[in-house]
Amino acid sequence: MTAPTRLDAYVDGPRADSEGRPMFQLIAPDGTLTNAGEQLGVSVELAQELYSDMVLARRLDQEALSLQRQGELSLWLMSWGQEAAQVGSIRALRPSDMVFPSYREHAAALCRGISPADLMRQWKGSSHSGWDPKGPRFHIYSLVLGTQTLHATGYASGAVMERTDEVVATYFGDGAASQGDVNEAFNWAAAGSLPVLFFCQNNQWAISTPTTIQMRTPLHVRAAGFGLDAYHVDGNDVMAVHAVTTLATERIRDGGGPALIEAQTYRFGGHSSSDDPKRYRSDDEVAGWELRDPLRRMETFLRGANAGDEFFDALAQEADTFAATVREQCKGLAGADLGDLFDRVYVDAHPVLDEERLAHAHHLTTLGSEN
Amino acid sequence: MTAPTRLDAYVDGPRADSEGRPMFQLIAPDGTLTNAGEQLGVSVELAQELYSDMVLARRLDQEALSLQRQGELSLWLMSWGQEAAQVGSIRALRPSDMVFPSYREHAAALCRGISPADLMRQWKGSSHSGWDPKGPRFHIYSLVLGTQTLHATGYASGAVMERTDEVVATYFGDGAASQGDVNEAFNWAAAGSLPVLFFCQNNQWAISTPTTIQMRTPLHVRAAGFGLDAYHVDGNDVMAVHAVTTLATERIRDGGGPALIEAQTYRFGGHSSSDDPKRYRSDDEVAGWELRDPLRRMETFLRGANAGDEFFDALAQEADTFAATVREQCKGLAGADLGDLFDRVYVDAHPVLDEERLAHAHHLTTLGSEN
Amino acid sequence: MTTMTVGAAINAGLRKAMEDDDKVLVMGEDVGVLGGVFRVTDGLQKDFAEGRVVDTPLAESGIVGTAIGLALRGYRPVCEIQFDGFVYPAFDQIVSQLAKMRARSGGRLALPVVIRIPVGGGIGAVEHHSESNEAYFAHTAGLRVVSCSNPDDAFHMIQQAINSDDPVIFYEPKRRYWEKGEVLTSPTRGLHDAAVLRSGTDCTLVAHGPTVKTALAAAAAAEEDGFSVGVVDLRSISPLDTETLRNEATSSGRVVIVHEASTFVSIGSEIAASISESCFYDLQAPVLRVGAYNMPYPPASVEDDFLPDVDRVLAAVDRSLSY
Amino acid sequence: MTTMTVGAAINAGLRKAMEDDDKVLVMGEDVGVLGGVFRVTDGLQKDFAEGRVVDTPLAESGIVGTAIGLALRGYRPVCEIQFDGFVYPAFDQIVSQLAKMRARSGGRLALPVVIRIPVGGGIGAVEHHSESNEAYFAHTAGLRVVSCSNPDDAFHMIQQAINSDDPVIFYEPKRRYWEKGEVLTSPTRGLHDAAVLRSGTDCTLVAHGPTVKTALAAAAAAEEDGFSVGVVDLRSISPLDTETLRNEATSSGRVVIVHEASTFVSIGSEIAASISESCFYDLQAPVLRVGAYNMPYPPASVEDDFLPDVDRVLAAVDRSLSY
Ligand SMILES: Cc1ncc(C[n+]2csc(CCOP(=O)(O)OP(=O)(O)O)c2C)c(N)n1
Ligand SMILES: Cc1ncc(C[n+]2csc(CCOP(=O)(O)OP(=O)(O)O)c2C)c(N)n1
Ligand SMILES: [Mg+2]
Ligand SMILES: [Mg+2]
Repeated sequence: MTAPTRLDAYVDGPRADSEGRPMFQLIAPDGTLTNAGEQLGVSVELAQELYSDMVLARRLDQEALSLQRQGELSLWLMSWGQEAAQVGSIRALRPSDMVFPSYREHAAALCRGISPADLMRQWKGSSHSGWDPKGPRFHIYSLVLGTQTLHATGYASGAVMERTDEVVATYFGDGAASQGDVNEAFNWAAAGSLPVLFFCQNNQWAISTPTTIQMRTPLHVRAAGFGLDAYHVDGNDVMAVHAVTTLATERIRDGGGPALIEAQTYRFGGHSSSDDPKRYRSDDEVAGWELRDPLRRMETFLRGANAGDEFFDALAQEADTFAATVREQCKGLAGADLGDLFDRVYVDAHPVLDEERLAHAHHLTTLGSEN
Repeated sequence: MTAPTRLDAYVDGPRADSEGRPMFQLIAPDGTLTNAGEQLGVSVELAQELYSDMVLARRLDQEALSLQRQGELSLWLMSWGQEAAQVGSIRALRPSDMVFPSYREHAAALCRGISPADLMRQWKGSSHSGWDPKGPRFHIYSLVLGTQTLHATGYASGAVMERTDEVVATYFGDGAASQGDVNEAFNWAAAGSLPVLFFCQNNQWAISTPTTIQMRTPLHVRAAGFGLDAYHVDGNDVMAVHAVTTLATERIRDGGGPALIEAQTYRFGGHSSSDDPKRYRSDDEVAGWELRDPLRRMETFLRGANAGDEFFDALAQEADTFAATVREQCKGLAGADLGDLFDRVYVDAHPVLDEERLAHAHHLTTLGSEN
Repeated sequence: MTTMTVGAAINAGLRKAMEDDDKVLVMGEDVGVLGGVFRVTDGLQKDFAEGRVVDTPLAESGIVGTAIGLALRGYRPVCEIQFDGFVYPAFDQIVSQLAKMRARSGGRLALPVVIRIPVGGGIGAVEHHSESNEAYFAHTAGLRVVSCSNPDDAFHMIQQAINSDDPVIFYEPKRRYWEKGEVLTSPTRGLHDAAVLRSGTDCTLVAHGPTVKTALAAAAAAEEDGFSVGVVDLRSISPLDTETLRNEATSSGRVVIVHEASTFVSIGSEIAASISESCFYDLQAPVLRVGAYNMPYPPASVEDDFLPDVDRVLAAVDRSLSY
Repeated sequence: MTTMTVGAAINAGLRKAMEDDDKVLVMGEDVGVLGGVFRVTDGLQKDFAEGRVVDTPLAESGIVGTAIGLALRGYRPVCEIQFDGFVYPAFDQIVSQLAKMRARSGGRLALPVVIRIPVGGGIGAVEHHSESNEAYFAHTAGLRVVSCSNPDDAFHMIQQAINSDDPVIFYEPKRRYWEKGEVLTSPTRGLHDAAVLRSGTDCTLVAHGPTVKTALAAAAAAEEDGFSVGVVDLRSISPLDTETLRNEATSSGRVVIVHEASTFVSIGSEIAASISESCFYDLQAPVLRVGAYNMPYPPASVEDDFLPDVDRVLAAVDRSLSY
């Protein structure tokens, strides 16, 4: 990669007017290098790694969606279309940097080593969350919009007390940005100069609500107003996202205070497997964004950069194996056992739950004996 | 007054950097015209009116505070020091513009014709609010910080539906600006391009918490980020506040969308009559701000502008009469009657309260007969 | 009289209220083009002016806070909260502002705001989408809280709620949205009247919203075993129709309350406390409660075990009869 | 053993907890230099590192939300909410995040966060400064809710709450902050044990926090009239010490609950429901509740009439005895 000082020239710029900054791009939708890409250079090796991550993530979505259609999952929220935003950012963080995701960050989660089974169990109704955050340093999903941004902010204030050079990253959507909590977090992190990276995947929609209803100015403009170091990036250009995240986190580690990255991307599918996006958006709009597909552009770029068939073939095979794993892991997911849950509400003993645990067990016995 | 186009040149300007705009001033702390004041001119007649409003407001504070010390009021929150911010802004609104105050806007309330009695009854414990908002178009005080900004925003969306050219103004403090509600209101009003004027009296303190703990950038910078038309004014210069508010409201009426005015001012007294500000701020700081007292500067200006002794003598007399009225009205305030309150919780009949009304009445009778 | 689902009945009721009074507005997340995630507001934005059916920013405190501002201006906003678990960001605006404004203003101001909340479990949803939080609002003085269980009530109660000059929290039984029933042209009852769906001489079940159907099924099963079990549909949670409750409790002498919420400090606690007091000499058994175990709503794979079902209700009836 | 006020005892307890464990942090509005509006955290910022006693921005959701983040990192934050009526902006973070995190994470995560709330009326305050909102949190599974009434409990319970690995809502009886009492070196009871302050054979009063003193006064007055009235200080609201309650109810046969909150769907409802069930054959009279009328807390000039006082408690005891 190029020296950050060089990147600055492209990434920084005016952001106060209501239009905001142009979004930073290294690779154009047609897979060619942009002017910035030409100047700064793009590592093909990195590009291959990130592309592989994206291919696997998309494969997870495809499999999970069809598992949902087969009744193996109750619901699935696709990261389809947002792979570059997630992969580019998470791969630019250190593995030791803690992450507070929202609920659509499967691509990022996979990069942190979270298994498909762990990602799917929540959507099968087996549990409310899939993994222990301590290992992957990836918190459980937060479904109440925006709440996780405050958790990240608090977590980051601990990092300051302990004088580490951690960055704490949090993901959220364009819709969530309207919540009081998210704005409290911007302000809190800015006022305290805390090492938080706010990463907004602006996928243009919050279920059926377009960003025009959510906000008047681009989010990175709002963020700058709070005093966050704010960036605007093509969220479908994985190399650009990686570069910008690298720059932003370096500055945070240098004590520059919190930053926000607004990544322009698109949710190719419905809000979830239950949503029918045709009710609220046009085929034309979707078609326009398909031209900006993050995977297609990288494939073209890599083929242009002479990543040979070997690479693509190996990857295709890896993806097929992965797909089989996904299916297998999904089918292997067991349901929960209500009896176990009484112990997982409190750490210390609790008489009400102790009594109810017994009552429940007794009820099961009675039922059993009646049948 | 001068043409707004002239004022623009002084009031508008960069506001994106973390320092924000310099604050607009017409009259310097020493009572002389600033450069802008010289260029734009200042109406002495208006100055006299606004000065009179301020003198009466300060007198209310003095009387109320001593009434509190005498035990006639339980509590008093002083607008002392913030008279210019309040008077300058409210007088620039039309009487038909609805206002949603916080809890310290006594100077503004007086300008809307609210009586001292109505202002004091809440702080005597006689009622939770003092007046019917419909007459003065001044909502009851909101003590839960920032909540009123959303009420104003909703009220303003009604104005849009009805195609009126109203402005809806809302007052709040620097501390309240950290609340989720206030930021939701900024965003909601901006996204909907609603005719809201957000007026922040940045009096440097939220009880013992200085603005440095609340925020990283000046509030008008943050507001601009949301897409609000944002202004920065010397809140102790009543003429400047009036001019800026006039400009901001004209733009709102012209369909420019919501605006925010950040008025730099100072709370001369404690947070309330129960607070001891010496615990958290230095005498030096207070002394520095005393040099910027909004009343003193206007008196000097007016004396310089040849407002004769007659004007000051008449005003002094008016203030004395007013002070007597304040004392009298305060002493005349009756306590509430619990029995009456059962009818004021719901509009329609409510069996639980009906039963409790009877139980309460019965209890009183029993008590009476026992004694 | 026509037949429709609970969801369609609320839609029809909203439509009727909007036609009758042009101050009635509908607002919330995705209520416009999409017609809400449950399609309860389907078609309303198309048929009324856009300003009357508003897709809001994603901010519940904002929804309720701005609705208050609109109500202060004379409108009658009907806010949709997308799922029960997402009402909490609006809690301050509901509890400190909406509920208290009339008292705070000394009776001068009224806030005719309705907050619609799809409530409860049973649809296989993920966390935060299956909660039963009636108790919070019932405990809050200044609010009215109602809960419909069938299409006829859905249609009429939403209109009565909108006509109320007081704020109303309007609960819609999520898992019953698709159930059909007859809707009469005129309402049979006031908004705050409980309905005795069947009288029972041995025991009375008290339910509301989604558990009414469960209670009816349990009563039918008990009948097969030779017991006469009555069912009261509360319809109104705050205020409670204590007279009807007292009458039924007195005549059967045994009461079992069935709701989806956890039982600790709940509507069930209130009904038990109130009946135990008012029918002290008439009760043959203590008032029993069947509700959620006191834990957060569990993952969907166990919700059938978790929700009060016919078996748990019958077990409680047995227990009551054993006194 | 030393004598101190309730406020000073909490201060001493916080200090002790901070000395014992450097993961304990204090945070909230004005808790630093000012020492809190009630001076409960007075001197702590001076004596500990500034990072451990944090003046936060003015945002309650932020206070609880960031405390959760700190707890996930191993800290034990103690948050102060300035007044009872200002906890609602944090409601979502408390109810959806703080209370549920352990269950949501399948028992993997723990959030040892304490939320201190000065509660109740009686100090002549303006609106939103005199509320009793225990019921909301008691109804919320995943939280523990406690309420201290005297200096000894204040000192020990705050430490026990901080030591708890579960989130605790810690209520402080505002109008009793200045009352003095003895503080023992070691705690006499667990955090969730009720205290039988006096035994009674005719009737038992159940109170917590600020109304304990009222109950004791009423019991003393009743004694002068020849009645033996007991007093139980709940101390813990969630979970309730049902065993102690059952024992006292059984032995006196009559129970009157006294709290400042409105009675509808309240702690009083829960206790009445629970005792009515568990002591069905032992009660001589229905369990009665003395609490707030179901209206928002009124203006201070009438609070003496509004708060449950000795007269209203005695009237209820009379009523109970008349059965
Ligand atoms: C507080 C809250 N309100 C409402 C919802 C329901 N809801 C779930 S996702 C969603 C849209 C979110 O949009 P955005 O933040 O842009 O994220 P995206 O789904 O596009 O990734 C809504 C309204 C919720 N989960 N939480
Ligand atoms: C939601 C909420 N939290 C806390 C408080 C307690 N409180 C009352 S005034 C105040 C400080 C407000 O500061 P600011 O907004 O700057 O207004 P000022 O008092 O300086 O006019 C605080 C913390 C409150 N009223 N509401
Ligand atoms: Mg989105
Ligand atoms: Mg202030």
